[in-house]
Amino acid sequence: MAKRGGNGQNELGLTKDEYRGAPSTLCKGCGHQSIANQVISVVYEMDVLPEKIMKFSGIGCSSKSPAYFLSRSFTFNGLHGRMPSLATGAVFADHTLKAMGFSGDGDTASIGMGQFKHIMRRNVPLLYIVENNGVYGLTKGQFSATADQGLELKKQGLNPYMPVDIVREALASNATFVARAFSGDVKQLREILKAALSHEGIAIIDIISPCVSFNNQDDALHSYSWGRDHEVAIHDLAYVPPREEIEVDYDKEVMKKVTMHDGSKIVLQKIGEEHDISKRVDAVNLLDRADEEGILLTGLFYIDTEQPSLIDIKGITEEPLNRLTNDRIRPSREDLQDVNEMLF
Amino acid sequence: MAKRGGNGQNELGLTKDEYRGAPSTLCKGCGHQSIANQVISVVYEMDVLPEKIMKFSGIGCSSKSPAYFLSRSFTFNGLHGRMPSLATGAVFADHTLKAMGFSGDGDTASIGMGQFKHIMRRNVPLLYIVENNGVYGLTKGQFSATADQGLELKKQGLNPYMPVDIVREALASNATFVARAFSGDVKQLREILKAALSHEGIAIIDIISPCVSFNNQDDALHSYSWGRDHEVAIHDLAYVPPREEIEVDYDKEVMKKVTMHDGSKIVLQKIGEEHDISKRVDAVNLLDRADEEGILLTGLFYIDTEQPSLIDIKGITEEPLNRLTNDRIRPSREDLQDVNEMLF
Amino acid sequence: MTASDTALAEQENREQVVNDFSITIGTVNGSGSQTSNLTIIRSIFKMGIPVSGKNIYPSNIQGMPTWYTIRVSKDGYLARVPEPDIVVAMCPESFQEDVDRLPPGGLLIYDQGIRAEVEREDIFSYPLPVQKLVRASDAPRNLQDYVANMVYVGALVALLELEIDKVHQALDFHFSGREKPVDLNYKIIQSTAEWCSENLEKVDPYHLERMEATKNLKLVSGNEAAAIGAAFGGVQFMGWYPITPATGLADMLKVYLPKLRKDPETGKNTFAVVQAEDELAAIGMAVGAGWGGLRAMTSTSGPGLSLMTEFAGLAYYSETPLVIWDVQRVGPSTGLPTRTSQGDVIMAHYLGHGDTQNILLLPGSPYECFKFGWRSFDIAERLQTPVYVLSDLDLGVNQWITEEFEYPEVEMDRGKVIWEDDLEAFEGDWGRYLDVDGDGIPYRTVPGNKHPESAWFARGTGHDEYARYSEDPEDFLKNMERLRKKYETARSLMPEPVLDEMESAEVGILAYGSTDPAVQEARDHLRDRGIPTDSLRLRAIPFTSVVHEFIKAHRQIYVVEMNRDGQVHKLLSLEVPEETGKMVSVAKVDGLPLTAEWIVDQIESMEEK
Amino acid sequence: MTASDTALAEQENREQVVNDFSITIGTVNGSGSQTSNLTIIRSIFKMGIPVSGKNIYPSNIQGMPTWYTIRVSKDGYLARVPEPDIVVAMCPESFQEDVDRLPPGGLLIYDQGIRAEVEREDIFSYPLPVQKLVRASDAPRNLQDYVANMVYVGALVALLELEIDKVHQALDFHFSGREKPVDLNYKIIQSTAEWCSENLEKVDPYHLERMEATKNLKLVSGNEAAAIGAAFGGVQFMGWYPITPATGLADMLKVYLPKLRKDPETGKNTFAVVQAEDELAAIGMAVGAGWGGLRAMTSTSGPGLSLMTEFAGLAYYSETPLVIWDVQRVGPSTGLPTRTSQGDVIMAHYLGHGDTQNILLLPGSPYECFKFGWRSFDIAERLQTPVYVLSDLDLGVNQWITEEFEYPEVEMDRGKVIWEDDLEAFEGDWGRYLDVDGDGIPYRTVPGNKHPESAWFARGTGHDEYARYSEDPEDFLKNMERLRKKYETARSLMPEPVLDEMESAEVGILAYGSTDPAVQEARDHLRDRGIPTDSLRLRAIPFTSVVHEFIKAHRQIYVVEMNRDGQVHKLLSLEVPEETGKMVSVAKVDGLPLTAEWIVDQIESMEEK
Ligand SMILES: Cc1ncc(C[n+]2csc(CCOP(=O)(O)OP(=O)(O)O)c2C)c(N)n1
Ligand SMILES: Cc1ncc(C[n+]2csc(CCOP(=O)(O)OP(=O)(O)O)c2C)c(N)n1
Ligand code: SF4
Ligand code: SF4
Ligand SMILES: [Mg+2]
Ligand SMILES: [Mg+2]
Repeated sequence: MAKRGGNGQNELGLTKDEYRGAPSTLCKGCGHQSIANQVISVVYEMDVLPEKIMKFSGIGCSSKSPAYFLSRSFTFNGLHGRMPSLATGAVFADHTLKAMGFSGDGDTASIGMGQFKHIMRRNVPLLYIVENNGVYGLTKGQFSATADQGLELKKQGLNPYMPVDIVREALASNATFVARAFSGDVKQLREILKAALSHEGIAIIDIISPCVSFNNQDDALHSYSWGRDHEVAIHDLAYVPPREEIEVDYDKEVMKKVTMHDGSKIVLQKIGEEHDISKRVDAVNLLDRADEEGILLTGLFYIDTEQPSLIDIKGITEEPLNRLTNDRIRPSREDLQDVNEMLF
Repeated sequence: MAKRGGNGQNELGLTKDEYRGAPSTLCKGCGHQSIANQVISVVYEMDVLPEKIMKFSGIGCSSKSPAYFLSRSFTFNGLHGRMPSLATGAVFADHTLKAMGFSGDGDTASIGMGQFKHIMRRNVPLLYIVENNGVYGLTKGQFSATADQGLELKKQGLNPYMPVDIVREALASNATFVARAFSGDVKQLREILKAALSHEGIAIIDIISPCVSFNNQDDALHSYSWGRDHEVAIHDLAYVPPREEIEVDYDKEVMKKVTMHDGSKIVLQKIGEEHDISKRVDAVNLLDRADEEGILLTGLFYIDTEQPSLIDIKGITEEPLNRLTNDRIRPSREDLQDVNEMLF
Repeated sequence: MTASDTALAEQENREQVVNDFSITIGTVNGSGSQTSNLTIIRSIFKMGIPVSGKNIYPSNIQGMPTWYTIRVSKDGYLARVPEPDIVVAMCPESFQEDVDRLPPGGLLIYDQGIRAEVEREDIFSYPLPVQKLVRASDAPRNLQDYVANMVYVGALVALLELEIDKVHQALDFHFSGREKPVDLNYKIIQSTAEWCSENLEKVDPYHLERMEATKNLKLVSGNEAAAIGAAFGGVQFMGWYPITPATGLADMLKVYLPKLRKDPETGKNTFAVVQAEDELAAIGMAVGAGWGGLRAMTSTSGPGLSLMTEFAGLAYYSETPLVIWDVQRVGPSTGLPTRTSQGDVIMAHYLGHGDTQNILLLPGSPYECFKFGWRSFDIAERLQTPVYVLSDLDLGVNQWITEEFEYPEVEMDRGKVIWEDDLEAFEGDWGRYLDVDGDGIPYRTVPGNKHPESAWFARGTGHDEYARYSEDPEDFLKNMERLRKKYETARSLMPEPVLDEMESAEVGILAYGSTDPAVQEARDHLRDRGIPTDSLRLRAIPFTSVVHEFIKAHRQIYVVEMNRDGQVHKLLSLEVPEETGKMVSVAKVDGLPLTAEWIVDQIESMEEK
Repeated sequence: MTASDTALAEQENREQVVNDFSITIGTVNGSGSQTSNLTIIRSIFKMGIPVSGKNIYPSNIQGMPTWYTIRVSKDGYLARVPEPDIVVAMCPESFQEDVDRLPPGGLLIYDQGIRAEVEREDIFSYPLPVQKLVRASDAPRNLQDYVANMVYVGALVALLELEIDKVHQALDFHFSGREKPVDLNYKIIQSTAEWCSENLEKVDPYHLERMEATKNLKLVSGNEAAAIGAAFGGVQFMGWYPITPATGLADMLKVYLPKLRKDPETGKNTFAVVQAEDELAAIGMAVGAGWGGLRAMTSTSGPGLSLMTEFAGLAYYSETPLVIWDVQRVGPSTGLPTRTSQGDVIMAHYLGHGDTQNILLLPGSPYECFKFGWRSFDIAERLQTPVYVLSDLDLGVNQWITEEFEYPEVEMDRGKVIWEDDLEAFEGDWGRYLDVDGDGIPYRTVPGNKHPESAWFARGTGHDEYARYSEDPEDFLKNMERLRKKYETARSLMPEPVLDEMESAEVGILAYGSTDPAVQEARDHLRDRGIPTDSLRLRAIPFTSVVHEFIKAHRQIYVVEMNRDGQVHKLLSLEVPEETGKMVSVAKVDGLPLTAEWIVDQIESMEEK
């Protein structure tokens, strides 16, 4: 992929720079920055025109970050916790665009819980990234709903509540693509992002993304060092673009393949035990075991490529709705006459 | 239990009539009415003084229903989807009271999803009943978020979305008491209600409660006839009040016992397979199988009597906060002097 | 045997009352009486007689008293009147109350299954053996309760001379021509009418008589009209959440859009209607769609509007077009959810924290619901701002007489949306929030535009003219001043008020929305009592110069509205502070539509002072 | 070598400037500069000199330019001034901008690591070898960036004669007496001061000199004061959600409540603070607690207030007491989240759909934040209604000089709450919404009351005097009229405005909240320019008769506020319509606190007309 145009240009003749955004104002070392960088790489490598992407976000450091990549993509940085509804309306404007949502754990699991659950239920075609650091970065480090029970932070004291697990929530809500990644593991993150971008429906990625300013204690879940020491991938995941053939050494014994709507493929190579990514309950089982073992399990937990997306459900025109000319959205004089006649 | 005072009086000398409310304005045959009746019976039988109960609700037919029972209990019929927050604040007023919340599937799973999830996370001591009929009764029958995918209703057409499963949500949110009942099966409902009332923490009961006006088709999940034909209890559940001994024929082989904080016991008698009610993942497994088999699985799915309730977490005085006299809530002159001195 | 002799004696010489009375029908809700009531009002309408119907119903599905009041007025006065001339008493619970409402000489038709005889002797009364008549019919068992309500339709056929072929026409419409239900209902109406003719002696003075006053007119609710308007306005996205009394608007969209708005070539939809999980999401979706370049809308009522507050502010500040219908009911809070009010005006106007000024449209008839249904999109897209259309329960839910809808007289105005080619013309100096034309309205691009300079970053935070994040005080001031300017520009786009003058009027009545029939009737009465008035029916906020002139031109201005605090009176006081001395608030909300009588009383007593 | 020779020459004969200048410190946020800035303002304060500090910071955690402006004023003028006399330039990004701000003759202290030399010759400038000084210190590696900010504190010690023992006192306070950080920071301040004395020649005219003007006074933020006030007001429940700039209030409650409000006997808490999942839940919890008989509160800022709208209406209509602090920031929408404004007045006053009228308290100093912190509960419980306290970012977050807090002069007023025994006295005729006393305020019971007639059914729907569900028009009217009466009763409970008169003043300035320092300073300047003014500082809405009288008594009233639309000006216009002609709105919001200069300019130009 990429670099095919020479001079670091991709197939569209665009350099990576053309996928960047405004200078970042995130703290140095923030996990969100690493996610931003991977998004840039992935979209560039996938040869997607930035104008063919829409971005959405809520409020928070994570939600600010879309300003720092893909400045040639239309973006709406909306309200705290309300990215899902904004995106749901906007995908109808031009359904040929790829929609990406960026949110934080506070934005999604605290104030945004309702919209988060409901966008999954509707299978809105959106790559939905939760940049999960267990705290509210932008308001200076209060516990979010994903903070571990018992986590102790200097200014906040001890968190007494059970955490929200984004992956469990996504499974309970029948999301059609559910993954977890770690912003410290960029190789896997990139592959998962690509796979998710090829999914036609809601793709939830819970990305553990450390907040270096407020929650990066070595012994705690959302830190870099904990992640590095405890990350275990369910499988080795590789994304194969639509036009490429899967490499020759594809071994059906240890490899599974999922074909996506756009013809791309996800190839999963077994690492430990087999995990059937078409069974939700297996994913829940994995999660329970991971919790018991105290590991950070990453990878694709579940996928369903059959459910129709909201765009399909609503049966809208092929042509983007926002390109329809006036005559195609205003019925005729005769139509009004008919209506008048139908009335009593 | 009950009838001990003679003349239909319970131990407190109250008749069942003293547990009733205003005349019901629910439709004849509404499942919610049956729940109302069981609440009356249960509280009466448990010898709870109505003044020792607080009730809360949102908006909907289900949420209206608290007007029709326990009129001697303080009640707040609040806003659509916001019963949980109202109750959370109110339980601090007098934590010696029992708090009961009544909500609908629209109230809880649509607009109220966020508050529903978060009250579970906080383990607020509240019996939380979802009167689940798959539709918005009070606004005339639109699909709610618990409506089955594919359900077809005359005025509404076909529901294309995956349903929210209240029990799954409760499990994902680490609720400490999770049960399902059917308002057509009053015997089991009563026992579950009693058990839940003895739980010190959040007790979620998803009660399938048919709406005879808008969603009672024989072949659909939320109807009486479907429920009657497809209900399968996980176990035979019996509630044993604090002072009573468990009957002699208690058989450890087929029976399990859970002792509650107030000394009461829940006795579970195996019906089919064994279900370990202390394991969340087992409950998820059961649910998956039930979905596959197309049955309505009822009973107590999960219980955890160890998690501290929000009242415990906040370490408030034994005496109800709303009874504290002025001198106990306004610090002294000396205290203010100290504060002044501490300031720069 | 039938009517009370005393009353009869007293009224013997009274003239016949033709096409000028009001009927209140008391029934049990959820019993199907709505079909009967609609059949009656439609039949009267088709007899060419001006008629209006108001449903006074509880917040409940089944089993509670509900009232339908029908006013028949040869003079075309269609406001609610405080008390009926005729009562049809079919509800056991409200029976006595309903009977007591009648003035002496009034007419009572009642189900003798509820009460064998009534005590009042100063009224005409006819008992109906409802149960017997139903049993005698061949209605299937399970439908008997339902068709029982047709009995009183039959009685009106016999007693008031409601024309039976019109009744048939009404049934045919109601059941969309399905023969079975039409026949079933028609038969029992017929048999009841026959029974009445045979068994009751007509002694009361009330009659219906054919007129020609409703020719080319239609009977429709504001919600239905709004939905049709939106369909012709090219609505592309509707996000909504059920709430009384706004639900009907979405329901009607779901009826009309599939009929009117499938792409003829592909048969695919040019619209999407999404039932959201709540109002925060409903408006959020609409904001997303509006930002995306779609004609987007949402509809709600008070509690939902409250929940939309934060998004309303985002839409105002990010300059996103969308249309928000607020079908008002009685607040504060849940209030009286099935009763009418005009209580959300101030709230909608200022909706959102910080300094906001929203555009309001105020339809006063189904015709205007239709018209603002499409026009609101033109205004919203032209101004790039949310437009609030404030209807109310009375207008939205009840059947009103209207002229036929006229096709929009102007081309759709999509506002300053620019595409790839247009962007070229800017030669690299396009900025999302640049006030190029001096009207405060910038140019906007929408997603899908493939020009590499088309994208911009929408946000609710401070921004400069190029939509870049900015905390600079000057940028902030400039942007807010531009928004203020845009609001001034808005005045020129607002529908003008409707004026009506009377000779030698010194006082003006300023009102808006659904109170119009009551206001116009009140004006006639006031004139008769020596107080001629001019009237201005407001149709939008911001106010236009016509409003200023009207106020200036009169000695006294009565601002009539259906709320407690005189909300438009307040906004007018702020708009025309130099004239506050002459503006008097005539405001009331109790859940019922205002009556002409009440308005007359208020104004007369103040004029006497 | 040090100061520019030109500037020096020009200023040679200039008088010394003592205790009367303003300093702007430009740093990188998240770098720890806040500690240095607080140390400086606190040291000056302890020198007995009136001082104020305003933090102008970005909505960001780390790495962006941020400014702290300190005003030193022997005359006690503590409002913001538009431009500084002294600049401390430590931020690379804003360096040039910061240098450019200085007027000729100004003083620049800068990090020579950013720029070796500055070009301007009309100013005094001293470069600091920050890196060298830090390296020379024994600060551990990982803290070097942090303590680098102490260098400029040291420079001020040497150059402005900031007293070093006061600096030590300030550090000691900041680090709660922890020796290690105090020493670390103190040492580098000391060594820098020494370096400056040895290497820089003082040529500029700016000096600090000890005074006696801050004796018995304190330096505190409004949020901290509010938290202390709430603690002494007996707050029992606080539900909140993080939002700038309100977060500090909750943070401070979490500091003070465990200290002040544990039950002495059991050591258990007499309060609970719950961080909610959002603002809908935060206020919902507070409404539940307030209904339950607790002193309940929540705190938020604009976006959160928007989300509270629906619950606000429920609280108003169900008559539930609670206190809502709105620490205002700049809207609409997310706006400028770290900048100050008074833009939520209209919104808060009308918050909720339908006819609502809310009570607002308007603190103008930390002292009043403390006072309204407790008093708001008395008012809320007495009136059984939500009370909104409108603070703002400037008042809430910055350090202000205040008198010591005085113990509440009155007993706590829990309002008309009745318990078991009281109920007996009603002899069975207690009704939750009965207006027994004619003041519109009914009696209420709370859960836990064991009297069998104590329970009632709270709801947001229509109800009669006995809290029974009612759709009856008369019940609705009566209830709403009582609520209006209650609002009238409220006037007598409101804190009176603060008046200040000048001889022969014909014009009045009406203002509120944090603009007070600017207004008072402006009045002195205006007097000097021949325009003596009286002033009224509003502290509550509804208005009291004093406000009416003040307006009546003056030829012209200038209503000064920090928003675009003149929100209090509008409310006053509605309150005193007959006087609108004389009321002029002087309103502006750009994110920065108003300056006296701007107010003077506005009023002077209008007086000249
Ligand atoms: C309605 C509303 N409430 C509160 C806030 C304040 N706020 C801004 S960001 C944020 C939390 C963000 O946390 P998260 O989503 O985890 O993002 P992070 O900064 O950690 O990436 C909050 C509470 C707001 N902007 N809007
Ligand atoms: C904010 C708000 N939106 C909408 C409504 C209208 N509304 C009343 S009840 C209801 C749905 C209730 O459904 P559910 O909770 O399932 O209760 P049911 O009537 O089915 O028992 C809705 C949408 C409302 N009262 N408030
Ligand atoms: S505060 Fe935390 S989340 Fe925010 S930018 Fe800094 S490191 Fe990232
Ligand atoms: S509409 Fe449905 S939910 Fe409501 S009362 Fe009737 S049967 Fe029950
Ligand atoms: Mg976070
Ligand atoms: Mg329901």
